[in-house]
Amino acid sequence: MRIQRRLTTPRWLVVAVPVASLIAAFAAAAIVLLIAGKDPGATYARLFDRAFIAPGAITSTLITATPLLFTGLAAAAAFRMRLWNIGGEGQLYLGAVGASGAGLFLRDQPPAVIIAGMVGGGLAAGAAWSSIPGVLKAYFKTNEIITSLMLNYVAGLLLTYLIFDSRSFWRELGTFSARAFPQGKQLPDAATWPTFDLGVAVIPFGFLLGLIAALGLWLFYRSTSFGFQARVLGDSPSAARYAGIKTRRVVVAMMALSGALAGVGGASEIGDFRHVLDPRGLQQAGFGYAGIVVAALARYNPFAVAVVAFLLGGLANAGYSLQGPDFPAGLVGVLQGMILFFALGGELLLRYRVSFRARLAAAPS
Amino acid sequence: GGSSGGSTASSSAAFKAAWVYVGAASDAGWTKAHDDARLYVQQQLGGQLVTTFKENVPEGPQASQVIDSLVADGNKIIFGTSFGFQDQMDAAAKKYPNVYFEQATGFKMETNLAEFFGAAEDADYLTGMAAGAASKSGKIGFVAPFPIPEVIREINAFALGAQATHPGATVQVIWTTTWFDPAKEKSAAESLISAGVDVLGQGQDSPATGEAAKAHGLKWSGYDSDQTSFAPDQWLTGTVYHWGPYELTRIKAAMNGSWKSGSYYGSLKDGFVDIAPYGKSVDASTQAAINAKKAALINGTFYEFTGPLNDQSGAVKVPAGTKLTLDQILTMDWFVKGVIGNPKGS
Amino acid sequence: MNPEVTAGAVPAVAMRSITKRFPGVLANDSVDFEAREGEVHALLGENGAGKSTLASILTGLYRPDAGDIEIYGRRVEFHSPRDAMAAGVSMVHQHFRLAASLTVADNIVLGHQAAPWLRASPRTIESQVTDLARRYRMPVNPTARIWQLSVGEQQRVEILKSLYRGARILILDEPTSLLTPQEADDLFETLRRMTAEGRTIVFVSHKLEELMAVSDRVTVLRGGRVVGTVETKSTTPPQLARMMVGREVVFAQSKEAHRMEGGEVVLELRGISADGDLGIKAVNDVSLAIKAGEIVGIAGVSGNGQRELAEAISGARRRSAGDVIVDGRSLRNGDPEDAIARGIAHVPEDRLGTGVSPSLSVADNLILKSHRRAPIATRGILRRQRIAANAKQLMSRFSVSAPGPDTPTRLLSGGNVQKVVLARELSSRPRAIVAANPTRGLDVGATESVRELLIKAAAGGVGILLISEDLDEVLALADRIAVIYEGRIAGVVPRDEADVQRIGLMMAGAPA
Amino acid sequence: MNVNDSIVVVLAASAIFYGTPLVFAAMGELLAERSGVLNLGVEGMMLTGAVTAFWAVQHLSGPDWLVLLLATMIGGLAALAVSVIHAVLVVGLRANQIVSGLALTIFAGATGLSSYVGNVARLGGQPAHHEYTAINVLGLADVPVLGPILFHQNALVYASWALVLVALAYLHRTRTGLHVRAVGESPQTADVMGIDVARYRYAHTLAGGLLAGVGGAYFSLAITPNWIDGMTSGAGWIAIALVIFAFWRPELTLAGAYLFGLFSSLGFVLQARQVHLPPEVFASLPYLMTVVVLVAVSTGWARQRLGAPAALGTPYVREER
Ligand SMILES: Nc1ncnc2c1ncn2[C@@H]1O[C@H](COP(=O)(O)OP(=O)(O)OP(=O)(O)O)[C@@H](O)[C@H]1O
Ligand SMILES: Nc1ncnc2c1ncn2[C@@H]1O[C@H](COP(=O)(O)OP(=O)(O)OP(=O)(O)O)[C@@H](O)[C@H]1O
Ligand SMILES: [Mg+2]
Ligand SMILES: [Mg+2]
Repeated sequence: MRIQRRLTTPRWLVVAVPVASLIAAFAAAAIVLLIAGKDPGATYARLFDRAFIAPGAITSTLITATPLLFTGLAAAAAFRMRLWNIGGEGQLYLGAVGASGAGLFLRDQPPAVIIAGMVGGGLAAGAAWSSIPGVLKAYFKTNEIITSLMLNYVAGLLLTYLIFDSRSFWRELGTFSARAFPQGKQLPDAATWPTFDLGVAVIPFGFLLGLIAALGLWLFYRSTSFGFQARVLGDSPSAARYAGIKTRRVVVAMMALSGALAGVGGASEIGDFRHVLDPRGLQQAGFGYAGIVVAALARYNPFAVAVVAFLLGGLANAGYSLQGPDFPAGLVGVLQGMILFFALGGELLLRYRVSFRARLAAAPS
Repeated sequence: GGSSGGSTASSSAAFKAAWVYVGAASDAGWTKAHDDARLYVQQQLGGQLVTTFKENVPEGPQASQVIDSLVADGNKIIFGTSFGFQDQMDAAAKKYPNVYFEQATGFKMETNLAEFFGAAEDADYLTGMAAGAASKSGKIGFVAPFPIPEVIREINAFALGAQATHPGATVQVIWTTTWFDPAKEKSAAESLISAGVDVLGQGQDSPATGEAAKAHGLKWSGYDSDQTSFAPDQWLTGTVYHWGPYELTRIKAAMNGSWKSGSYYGSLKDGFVDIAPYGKSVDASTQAAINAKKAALINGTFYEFTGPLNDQSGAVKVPAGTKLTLDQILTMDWFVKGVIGNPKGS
Repeated sequence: MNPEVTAGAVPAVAMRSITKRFPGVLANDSVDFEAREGEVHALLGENGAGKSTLASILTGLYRPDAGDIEIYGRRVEFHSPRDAMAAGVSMVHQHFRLAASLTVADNIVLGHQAAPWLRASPRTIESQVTDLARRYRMPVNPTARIWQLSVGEQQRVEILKSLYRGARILILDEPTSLLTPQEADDLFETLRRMTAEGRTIVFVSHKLEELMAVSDRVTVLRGGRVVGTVETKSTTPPQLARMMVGREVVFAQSKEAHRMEGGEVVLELRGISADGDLGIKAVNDVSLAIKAGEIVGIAGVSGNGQRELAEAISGARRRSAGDVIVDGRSLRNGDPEDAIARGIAHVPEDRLGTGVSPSLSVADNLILKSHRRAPIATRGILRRQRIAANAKQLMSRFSVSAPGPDTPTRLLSGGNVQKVVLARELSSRPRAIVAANPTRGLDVGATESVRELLIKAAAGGVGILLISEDLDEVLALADRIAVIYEGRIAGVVPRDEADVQRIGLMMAGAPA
Repeated sequence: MNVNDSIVVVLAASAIFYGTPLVFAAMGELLAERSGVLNLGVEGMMLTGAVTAFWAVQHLSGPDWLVLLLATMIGGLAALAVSVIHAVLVVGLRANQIVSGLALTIFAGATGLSSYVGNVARLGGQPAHHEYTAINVLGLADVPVLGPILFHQNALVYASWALVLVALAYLHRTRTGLHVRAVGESPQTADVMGIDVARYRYAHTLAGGLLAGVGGAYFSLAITPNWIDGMTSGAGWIAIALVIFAFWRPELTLAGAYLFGLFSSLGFVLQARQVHLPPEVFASLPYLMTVVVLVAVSTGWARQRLGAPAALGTPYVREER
């Protein structure tokens, strides 16, 4: 096999390859299902039904797609310039802390003020958290993969501390139920983010915010001087320095931007769905890690992130419908992993031209 | 199709019941105890019932999705098995008035949402008795997840039980800040061993504490389900939940339409909580003493949280003759005398 | 040089109808090439003519799309460099192939299959390497790590590698471009010793004088095709140049001596020092003043601090001491943005790595330095029409040939990448230009036009610091010539008084 | 009190005990990275090793040592099989190494393949039929101080020491070891020197999988001899951090692993000694210390001399430039 880099990628391939990868993934997964003794047809029918077709399916899918959209954008923003921020998980937690803190603090304000405060709180807290690996990267050249990952664990412990082991501002101490089992303070009703009922589906405010963020990110990279600097730095650090770009500043700012996006995702978790800072549920969901996968499958394109987040949200949502006594949760992870592998493998066809050639006679020696 | 539908049988006439688990059905602890109950119920009702479960369900909005999907599949009664599902169960109860919801651990109720949990502390007292009797030095260790009332009251009952068989016994607590992380739990248990304890108890969901006990030749009492097999020589006994019989009656009630909401606090008497079979190192006289206390707890002549009870500093917390109320037990945030550790954490 | 070799004997290398296509380029088009045993056979051609490609095919690194290779008359098919090596063919690449973190000895024995499974003790290998180095008079320290060596020393390691595994056919791809004249002479000496042993050398270069001195025959490539093969004895440099370029070449192109005596100083270096990448002082107390309209040349052998000097001026590298003064005011240390804002243009040595952002489009690279300012950006928003207009205008003014302004810059040929850099730098209305090896690797046509652009800029009142390892270029363009050696200015001479011999000695470290 | 129960001895012994799976996993990652392949799927591979090794001890019979040996090998081989996916994607198909590694963890990790296998084979809630127990070497276990630390550990601990020595000798004393270093440093160079870059990368990615599997088996056969979904709880990630931390050197990897082992028990030991701090502070120690040490090693002198294999994470395509 010989592979050569393509000069340009034909437009049709950009669409055809992901679609073909997906089909191949489902075909391969069908074999796994057959081996596991399941009927692939029925499984897929149920998968698509529960993800996108059944009454309320899209509404359900959006519940998972919304945080994935934000963490996907967070990863895309950073990965696009080769900053490997895998701390979206922790940044989302911090965003939830910031947003619930703001919501509680502003509880007596009009809803618009509370909601704006929550978005701002989530954004600021997420950005602050991701700035830690950002600053370490910029000033000490510390590997951001590991630092951002380690901070995920610390962020999880911080959540636990705030609700389980301290008398923090976030913890409910008054009610009987909360004295029996530690809980966060419930946010006021005015802090509940609006939803938009389109009939076929109920769109959470956070999802719309995420779409706006996707547009913003696209414009940022395309049309702002700062986005231009980030693109240059991502492509060639030495060219960036040569061009007078303040590389450290851009690294810190881009990490902060990435964390801010994940942080708004955390804010949406609170404002759209949870209405209380809930340390366990947030940690169990693992949106931060899934967001990286979303970004990768979307090839860091913000609009594609929205599409992929929706599809993977559906897959996750329908995954619960599939599992049960005869269909262990693990098999769902196996299917999801296979889709990723095929999507990744398919990328090769976008970047390289692959040709096969028989080996001729062996060389003399 | 039945297989892809994720149910154990495909009879469409059968009544459908579902369980929502926070962990993996195979966790050898909390979730396994629930899944044992599901299997028990299934076995009791045979073809009349179809059961299913969803495992590793995160608390929060994803739980709502799962419940929606279970309702869509035709389940008529749904058991939530983690405190964190309470809000979603409550919301679902409002949304689906024709479905019965049963929430293990919690407080919210609706006409179609009931709560159930059990007085594990009574069994903990008995487990503590076994631990006290097994201890030579009177120094007992306890590996505990989080400093929260549910755990604190169990530790207190355990300590009181230990002191009943070994006057002056102390119970040293280590907080792991995790419900479930076997390696951490084992390491926590070992730190207690190095601090000089000679018996271990636990409030964790995995048998890792028992592994530590086995490695160091100590006695051990477990939690959640019968864990004898993990360290048979170390095993004393342990607090166990039998969720099955309660759930069976509830499902039967749901099937014949007599289901009523309520808040159930199961007891030794109902067999809802119990102690696991004794290990071989619990001698006959200790067994007899424990059995006698168990009988007294069942017939109401004994209650562990009866004054005088002193707190860690020795100050009287519950005067002689006074019994703690259920509310006081449910919000307990102090340790009885003899417990070493900080009920506020660390 | 080896009189025994006769035309009738079986050639050491015979390549027939070799064709190799890269995406968008036909690098070798039906090339026929033959080298006789014991000769030095030069391969000559402009930049991009396909020399390295042909050589890489001969060493099994690239697979030809068509064509045959025979070694000593036997048909071979190389699937990898290992196959070629087994047949006795080895190559010193234009871009060195050395593992920087390994020692010299390790690099030399790397991949050598005859080596025992358990490595011989480092000392044994080191003594072997030392012996070999002595035999071919190429001293290196076998325990040194590659990153500690000068390029000249790295070159020697490359050759020793081939000798160590007993290569009978050795290909050298532009081996002298980084050597001092003295080092180059030593290399030619070594090559003679090797041909005397019956080895065959394929010598790739576009330096005519050196080919005349070292080779027995020359094969000339142009645009991927063979123009012809000639005996060195029976040809002349102008004839070779004509074959190579396809037209008559103007050799000398020089600037009128600077006449604005007493013109204002636009760029002044006052005692600047800077450290290299390894933390060792690379620039040592350099002082120079460049007047408007003047070209000051810095001559020196690569690795004597030229790159660091250019970066210390442009702000890409922090100075450990000294000041850079532009129009009487000092530049902020380590801040390229300040240098850009104050009118210092910089044509860096490493064009693709530093001068442009390779994956970005030509249009984007043309605004690399002006992307913050009006008219390209207003309030932080890029103005796309203005970027497009800028690209269109500069591409036609500097005749950048590219499929379009949106083409990723890395796909351009070397000369066009250089033009993009120059277009951007010259169009920024600089006060001074720091140009490092601006014509290195360019074909004659491109070289002509770059030199013209620099001369025109100087005529327009810009001060130019021309850093070049090509002494002829410095002699042709500079009004004054400063020689740099080990980070210090060894002396400054006006062009009229310049003496090639003396400058050569200064470049090699002899006291002025 | 016996000196062997003193805090220092207890901590040292448990640092080694809990650090050992990290030695295996990190050494595997080190080999892969030395050849230029970054594999972020360590967690998934460890869990695969844990579940399959446990399956093996439950289904094989024979003398303890034989079953454990076979089970450990089965765990290693299963993880190796999983690492083949990563190898094919990144070496063969030149996929992004970071994303592929993450996908591997999703595929094989908790709620993935390892969980599926454990559930289908009903491995949960059973004690191991065979397990690694501490060996009293030459009866020296009770020697003051050194006894519990060095002479009373399980067989895998001793195997890990041998592994470090073998890895050291391999990388620095054998021809293939030299080639690996060259492939990770400059695949272009290795290629022209006749070294098959892809073959080396495949081989070392798979070796990395094998060792990660053994590290996983340590969890299910030595630490808590039973199988539980997700039982390595993050050790795979720590192993990856360790490699950077240890400058890609086997001997430092061993030291680093023990340092982590120490951090993971330090919090509990301090708590047991009545040091009052929120438990989360202790729990976050390993993570915070990782960050601090990484910052320390990434500055100044160390970075210049001991950096990552230069080609780490970059695919190699011969005819590309
Ligand atoms: N492409 C990139 N991706 C991620 N980080 C980068 C990139 N390029 C540079 N950096 C980071 O930016 C920081 C600045 O690098 P360096 O110190 O070499 O630049 P500098 O020119 O001194 O910076 P400044 O212009 O602020 O003085 C480093 O920490 C480096 O890791
Ligand atoms: N790996 C490659 N991928 C794509 N194009 C290539 C590759 N190698 C060479 N080319 C193209 O093939 C042509 C011939 O290149 P080659 O390197 O052989 O030239 P050369 O004669 O050695 O030039 P130079 O004087 O710069 O060394 C050029 O157009 C070059 O851009
Ligand atoms: Mg070339
Ligand atoms: Mg700087």
